[in-house]
Amino acid sequence: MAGLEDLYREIILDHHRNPRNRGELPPPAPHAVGHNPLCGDEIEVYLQVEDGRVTDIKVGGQGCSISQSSASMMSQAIKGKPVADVQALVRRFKGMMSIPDADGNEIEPDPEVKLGDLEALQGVVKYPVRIKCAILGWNTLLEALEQV
Amino acid sequence: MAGLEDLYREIILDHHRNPRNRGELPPPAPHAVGHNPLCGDEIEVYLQVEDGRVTDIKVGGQGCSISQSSASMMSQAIKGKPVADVQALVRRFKGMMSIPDADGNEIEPDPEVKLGDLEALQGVVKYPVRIKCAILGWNTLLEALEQV
Amino acid sequence: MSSTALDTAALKQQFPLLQREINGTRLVYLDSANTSQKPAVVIDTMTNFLRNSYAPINRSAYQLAAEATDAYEGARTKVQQFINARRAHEVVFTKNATEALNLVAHSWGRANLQAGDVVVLTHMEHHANIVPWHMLVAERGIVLRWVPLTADGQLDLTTLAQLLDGAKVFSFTAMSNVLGTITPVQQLCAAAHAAGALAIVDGCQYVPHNVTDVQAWGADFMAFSSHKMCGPSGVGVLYGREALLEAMPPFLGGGNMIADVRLDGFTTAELPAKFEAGTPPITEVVGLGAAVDFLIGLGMANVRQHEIEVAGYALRTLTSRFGDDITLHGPTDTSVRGATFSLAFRGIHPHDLSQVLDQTNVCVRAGHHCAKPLMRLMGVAATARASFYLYNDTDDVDALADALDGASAIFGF
Amino acid sequence: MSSTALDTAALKQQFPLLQREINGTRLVYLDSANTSQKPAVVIDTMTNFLRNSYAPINRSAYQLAAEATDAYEGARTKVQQFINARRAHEVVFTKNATEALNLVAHSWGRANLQAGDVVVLTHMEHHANIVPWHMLVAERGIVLRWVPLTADGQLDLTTLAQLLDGAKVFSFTAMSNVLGTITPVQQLCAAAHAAGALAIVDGCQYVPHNVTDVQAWGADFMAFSSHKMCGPSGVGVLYGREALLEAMPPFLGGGNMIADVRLDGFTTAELPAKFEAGTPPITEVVGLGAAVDFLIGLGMANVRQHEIEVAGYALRTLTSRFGDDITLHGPTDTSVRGATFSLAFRGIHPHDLSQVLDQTNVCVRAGHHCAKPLMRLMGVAATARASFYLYNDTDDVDALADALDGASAIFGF
Ligand SMILES: Cc1ncc(COP(=O)(O)O)c(C=O)c1O
Ligand SMILES: Cc1ncc(COP(=O)(O)O)c(C=O)c1O
Repeated sequence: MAGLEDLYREIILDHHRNPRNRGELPPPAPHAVGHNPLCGDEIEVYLQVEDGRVTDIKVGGQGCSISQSSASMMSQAIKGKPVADVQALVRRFKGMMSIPDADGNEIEPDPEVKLGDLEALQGVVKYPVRIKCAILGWNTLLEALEQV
Repeated sequence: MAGLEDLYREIILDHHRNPRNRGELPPPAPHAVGHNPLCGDEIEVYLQVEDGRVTDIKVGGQGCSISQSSASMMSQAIKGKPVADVQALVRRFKGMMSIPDADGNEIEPDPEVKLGDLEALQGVVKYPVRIKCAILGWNTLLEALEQV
Repeated sequence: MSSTALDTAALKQQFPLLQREINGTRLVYLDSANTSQKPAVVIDTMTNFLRNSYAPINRSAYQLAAEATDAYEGARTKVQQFINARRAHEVVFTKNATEALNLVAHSWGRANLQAGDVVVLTHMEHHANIVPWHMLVAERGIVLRWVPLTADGQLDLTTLAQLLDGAKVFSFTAMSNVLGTITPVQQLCAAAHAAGALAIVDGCQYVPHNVTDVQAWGADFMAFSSHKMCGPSGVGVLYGREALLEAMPPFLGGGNMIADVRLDGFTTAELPAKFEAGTPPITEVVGLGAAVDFLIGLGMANVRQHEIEVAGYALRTLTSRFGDDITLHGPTDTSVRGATFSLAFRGIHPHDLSQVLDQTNVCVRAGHHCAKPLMRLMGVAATARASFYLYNDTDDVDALADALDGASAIFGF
Repeated sequence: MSSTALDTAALKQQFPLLQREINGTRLVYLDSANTSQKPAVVIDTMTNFLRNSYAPINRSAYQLAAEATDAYEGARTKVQQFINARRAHEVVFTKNATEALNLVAHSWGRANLQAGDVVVLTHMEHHANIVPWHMLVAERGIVLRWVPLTADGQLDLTTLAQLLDGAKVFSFTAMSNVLGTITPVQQLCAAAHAAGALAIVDGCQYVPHNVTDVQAWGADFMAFSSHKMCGPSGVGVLYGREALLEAMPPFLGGGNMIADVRLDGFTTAELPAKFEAGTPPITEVVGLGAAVDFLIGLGMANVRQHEIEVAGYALRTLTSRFGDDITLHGPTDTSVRGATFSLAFRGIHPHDLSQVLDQTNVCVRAGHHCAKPLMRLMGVAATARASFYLYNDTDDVDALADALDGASAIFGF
């Protein structure tokens, strides 16, 4: 179907069918739940952070292909990374999704931060309603990080 | 000015300038106050009823030429009349003003009931906003009669 | 194809938006349970009013204002007749059905409900008929009871008498916006009254699709929205029995709803002004009047008959084409359902499904449809919902089915 | 004649209704303080939206709905910029200014005001900024204090500090709809804050006529209506500081304002959805956006300058033509007044006056203008009010004066 290939790239559908890092971590692992009230999507993020580094992440919840694959790709991308790099990646990803920063300004892409597979999600920007799906996991991640 | 002669007939302006039966009656005379919240008009009616007959009526309050002259003409028309005739006149007058009865039906003019000078107020019907002015005194009269 | 009851080919022509093509494909609008499209006669009425007759209502003596007042109050009389209310002032204009239901819960509720008082709702209510009562639970300590559903998505009335026992209010929808279920309104009102409870009907999904008679129902209050019945956004209706409205305290305070205001207090105006504080949606009420005329012109019995035919065709077509790959929630008997279908299709998430159908301009809604408690009971977070209205026909059902086929292709079936 | 600031001859052409002739005479619309006429660009925007783009907002994934959402949210951003709010979600769409003020009194008020708490109002408030507080007097036992007026109809601020002492709220109009008085909003907000009170501004009569900057004012809340500023009926605006809106409980309950609903309770959505329950006035908000664009195109400083000129001309003309036979209420200094005039003329009752002026199509309002406490203080039951807007010019002032002459003839002077 014309036009939709940009949204439903093969790698996205793959993460949707076979989500990575699925599961939970036992308390007291930092843990957050995110909702998208519009479509009922729900994502749970569990973290293990040691010496300023995300040593493990598990993702739970349910939702559409975009929210689930975005969270799955996110989990792959951040596992093992220092928290500072994770923060930078979140910022970079939100920038790609055209989300402004806290002051309402556009986020300039930082060339140092590589998106890798996540670039596949770029097509989402053309579908504003789906942007919320794509960033749901990322906002949930930020919430979980606040508990560290 | 074209069109307005129907509304502002000379007899109406006369009653407006020289209102009849103006004043009050001391308690315990039946007494009611009517308001038109739209224009701030206010009419007070005081009655004296003896042996089923309105032996005296006084009118107070302030407002536009239509509300004041209608109340003034009303006071002339009912003074001395049996209460039953007064009720019939109210009904006849409301019918002329296109006010439906309590069941929402049109009031048929009763040929037995004569309007006399009050016919001058017929022009009001063409100005729906003013109908409320014209019947303010009459509704206040009904309220006062309920206290008899 | 048109049904026997309505000439949809001709009807579609009357809805400018349905003529719109996106990327050369015609629009198949299947989201009328959310909000309906507007016929040209409604749009034109509003445009003409704005160009030639717009003026304040109620408060000014000049002719332009008197005409506008007549147009506004004329619409009230049309609505009164449309729902067969006894008196025009039993029709109160609000901003939407949500405000209407809040008005009842707030004004009647706060004046009449105490801690421990029971309000009965059903499991298929829209948030608009839940949250205002939740607010009273939090504030007043009232108690909610819920009428459960049968397996095919109807109200399970076997325990109704117990649920209503001692209740003060029974508030329920006349038709579910998720399942399409039509409830036995008259019977439910009678049951409420037998228990000494008030009967409040959420008519949002019923009034646009069927003959409405609040007196035959015996409803005490009934709420619905203009925008779902071919009328403009920005206006809703609360019907209330005169005696109830008279006895209730006002809701919003301000201009128009007062008889007098002093430095130390105020007195309220007569009905319906008492509940219409501030400048109302003047143009929108006039537009609603035109929508009512339009619907009366079609005949609401015909609209209902048409939707029965379309619903039947949809049930047959989707089931025969997709078998077990499709789940259509709600009753299968068209005599107790409207033409609104929540569906699940081959495990494709509703949000994805809606997006993919949109590629062929088939517009369906995905989400919880403002009925999260029902969603939880159904065990889903969301559904896709196709809702048909008077301008939809069997061709639109076929377009939906074709689009579903296309969705399978993308998600790899 | 046009003023130096606006080309009214050209402007009038843009308002279809002002082209209307009744009995061959042009319409002289002098009731814009009540509700304003709409320029073609607003009407056309709404018509086009209804014909080509009408769809539900926020809840559906298809393109038509996404476009409608953009149009709706785009209007919010326009309003934000128009009043210089810091964030778009500080702009909440209501049905009118009355609902906006009720929302504050109800949600903020019930959460923050106890028996004995003081709310300060002024003697020139509209019922919309009185009755909601009266309701809290009755329910909560709060106490009202009133800022009095000077002889020329300005706020008498000599005792303001005492009045505000210990107060929780100061709620006041930025411009009187009866007297035309413009109040020193920034100074009043500062005085409120110095006393530890919240500053609530009724901007209904100010925002349509002047440059508005809620941040420069320091306002905590500000309410106004679309229909008085060239926009459609059915939509109003509540501006609120983010922190206040965040902390407040919701007002109306239902769809869109929730994050979650369960059988046993609910949680609210983020701003601004939290305060926009149910289907909003979609088309009307889009129309308001067009009105804002229209006003920005003219420049609000120009609108204000124009109205100063018209007001000055009206004061000079009416005084010189009628001397002591006319009373113009309110300030005579155009730097502290808008172009709204309540007047008394040769003892003719305002209702009669309005009716007679209407014979020459001069539309003025007669009544208490929803400010009965002020009327009582002025010692009148009603006034006639002529209010001029951006499309009125000095010719309209002359038409009013001529019509007043005609009225004298009928009532025999
Ligand atoms: C000063 C003032 N405040 C509040 C209002 C109420 O506005 P609305 O009727 O649009 O709610 C008005 C207008 O009627 C007004 O002039
Ligand atoms: C059953 C039902 N009740 C209430 C509502 C609320 O209507 P509105 O959003 O127009 O206030 C809706 C529609 O959204 C509905 O479908």
